[in-house]
Amino acid sequence: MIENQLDEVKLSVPSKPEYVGVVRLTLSAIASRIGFDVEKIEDMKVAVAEACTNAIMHGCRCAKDSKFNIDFVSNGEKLTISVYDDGKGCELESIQDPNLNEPKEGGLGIFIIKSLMDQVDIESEEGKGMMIKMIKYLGDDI
Amino acid sequence: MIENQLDEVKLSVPSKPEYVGVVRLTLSAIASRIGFDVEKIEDMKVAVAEACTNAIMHGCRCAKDSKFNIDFVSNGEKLTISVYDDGKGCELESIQDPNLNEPKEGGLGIFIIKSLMDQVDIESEEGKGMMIKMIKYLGDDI
Amino acid sequence: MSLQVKKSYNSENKYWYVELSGEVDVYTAGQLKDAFTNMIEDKKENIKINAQDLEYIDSTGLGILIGTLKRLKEKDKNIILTNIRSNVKKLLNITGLDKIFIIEE
Amino acid sequence: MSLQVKKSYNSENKYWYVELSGEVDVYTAGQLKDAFTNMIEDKKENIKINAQDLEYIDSTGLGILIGTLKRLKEKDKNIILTNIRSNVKKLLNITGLDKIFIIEE
Ligand SMILES: Nc1ncnc2c1ncn2[C@@H]1O[C@H](COP(=O)(O)OP(=O)(O)O)[C@@H](O)[C@H]1O
Ligand SMILES: Nc1ncnc2c1ncn2[C@@H]1O[C@H](COP(=O)(O)OP(=O)(O)O)[C@@H](O)[C@H]1O
Repeated sequence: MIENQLDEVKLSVPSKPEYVGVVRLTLSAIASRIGFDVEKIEDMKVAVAEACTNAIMHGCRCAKDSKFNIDFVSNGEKLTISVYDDGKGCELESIQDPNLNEPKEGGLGIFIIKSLMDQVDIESEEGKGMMIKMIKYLGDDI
Repeated sequence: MIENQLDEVKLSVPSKPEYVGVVRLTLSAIASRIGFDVEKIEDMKVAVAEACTNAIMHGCRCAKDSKFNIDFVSNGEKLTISVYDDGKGCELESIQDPNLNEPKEGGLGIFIIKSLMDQVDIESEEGKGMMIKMIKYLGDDI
Repeated sequence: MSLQVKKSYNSENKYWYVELSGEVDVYTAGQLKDAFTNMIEDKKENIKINAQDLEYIDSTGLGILIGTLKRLKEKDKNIILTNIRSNVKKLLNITGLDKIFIIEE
Repeated sequence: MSLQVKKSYNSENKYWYVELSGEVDVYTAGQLKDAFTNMIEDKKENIKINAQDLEYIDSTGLGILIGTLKRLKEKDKNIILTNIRSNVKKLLNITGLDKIFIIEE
């Protein structure tokens, strides 16, 4: 049996809005090298940007040099992206799905991530930051 | 006096040729956010790619999961890019400028980096990897 | 990685016409919000958005559209989106916003 | 982030015509090297490269051009480059290779 080799790219950027675009472009480059099609790359771009936006808006302690991290791990069949910060975290139970009949300005981010990715895990503890791990498969949607 | 804030992006990628393009795209995104013009971005793309190519071709210990690093630090006036590996390193004295009258297939990389960047520092010790630190200024060429 | 907002008021048919091009994300969202706020404070009329060159939008941008629509609804006005790209369309579907805004093909 | 190599042999005037488009770096270099090796093994004649769509090249690609030229020189043949973009031109100037290859505007 051939062992699938894992390729890992690690990225760390300042907790500032202008770096979300940088993360999106890095992701595009990695995903297209791996062989994802345009539609899946678009899905991942939005999902990752949502996670980055959260890290910047909710995750940061607003220290002057606050940063957050994005890890990309690929093997032959999937790309796993983890976005994590060491900010204030939150209680996961408090995050609710949006009511699509009564749209609000906020609260769409995590719902969008879950809709666009094949698998999503969220870990957080108050005071200990947040980590969103999301997976997209190369093959047909599952 | 206003303190110039430092923004730092850290990237770590597998020691494989397919990731040089990923690094180039990340660099482009960062440099264009900072406000560099197209010509300077092109210069930096080549210089960084040369350093990455060296890290992959000379720097790696060829362990299966070998990696190398690229740090981007910007303030209001310049972008500093450091490419470093923990490979076998080399004796810096052995690196010579190419003889432009007698072109050879190799030996152009570091010469090109020095030509395209405003400031270049190289550190290496045999067995301890190599680090190329290069600076490009936002303003007029110095 | 930037956003252009081009707006004009059609006084004959009383609506705002807005061409968006580029990307709406957390970095460019402020620019979009300011544009809509200015428009609404000037004249609270329907806003027709040509999204042909809108390459990317995420929840930050959608939130601004929702907030703008809420203010328009006070006077029974709407947001009309035209020429939407498939990736943007997908997001509107997922979030149910395709039923809140008026989508013209 | 990829490279296309389109080659054809002009048997009337006895030269290879090559259109390069995309990027030559350490990832795509092998593809370029193979193309040149095949051409030379077939017919050792002048190689004319249309570089209009060559967006990027670095020392890995230049090294392949130099190696190819060395083999062509054994039969007094040349590499001719046309329609070079300014960023590629800059590299050829810096490295002095603009004096080794034939550059046609
Ligand atoms: N990185 C994070 N750190 C702390 N809290 C977070 C983080 N990401 C999300 N949250 C919490 O989860 C909630 C829901 O997030 P989301 O669905 O993206 O919507 P929004 O960001 O618009 O509120 C946020 O309001 C916030 O309270
Ligand atoms: N990251 C590195 N690790 C070890 N040795 C290196 C590294 N980068 C460069 N070198 C040494 O410096 C030499 C000159 O590098 P360069 O000018 O890029 O030309 P080339 O890579 O074509 O030989 C290399 O041949 C190698 O011996």
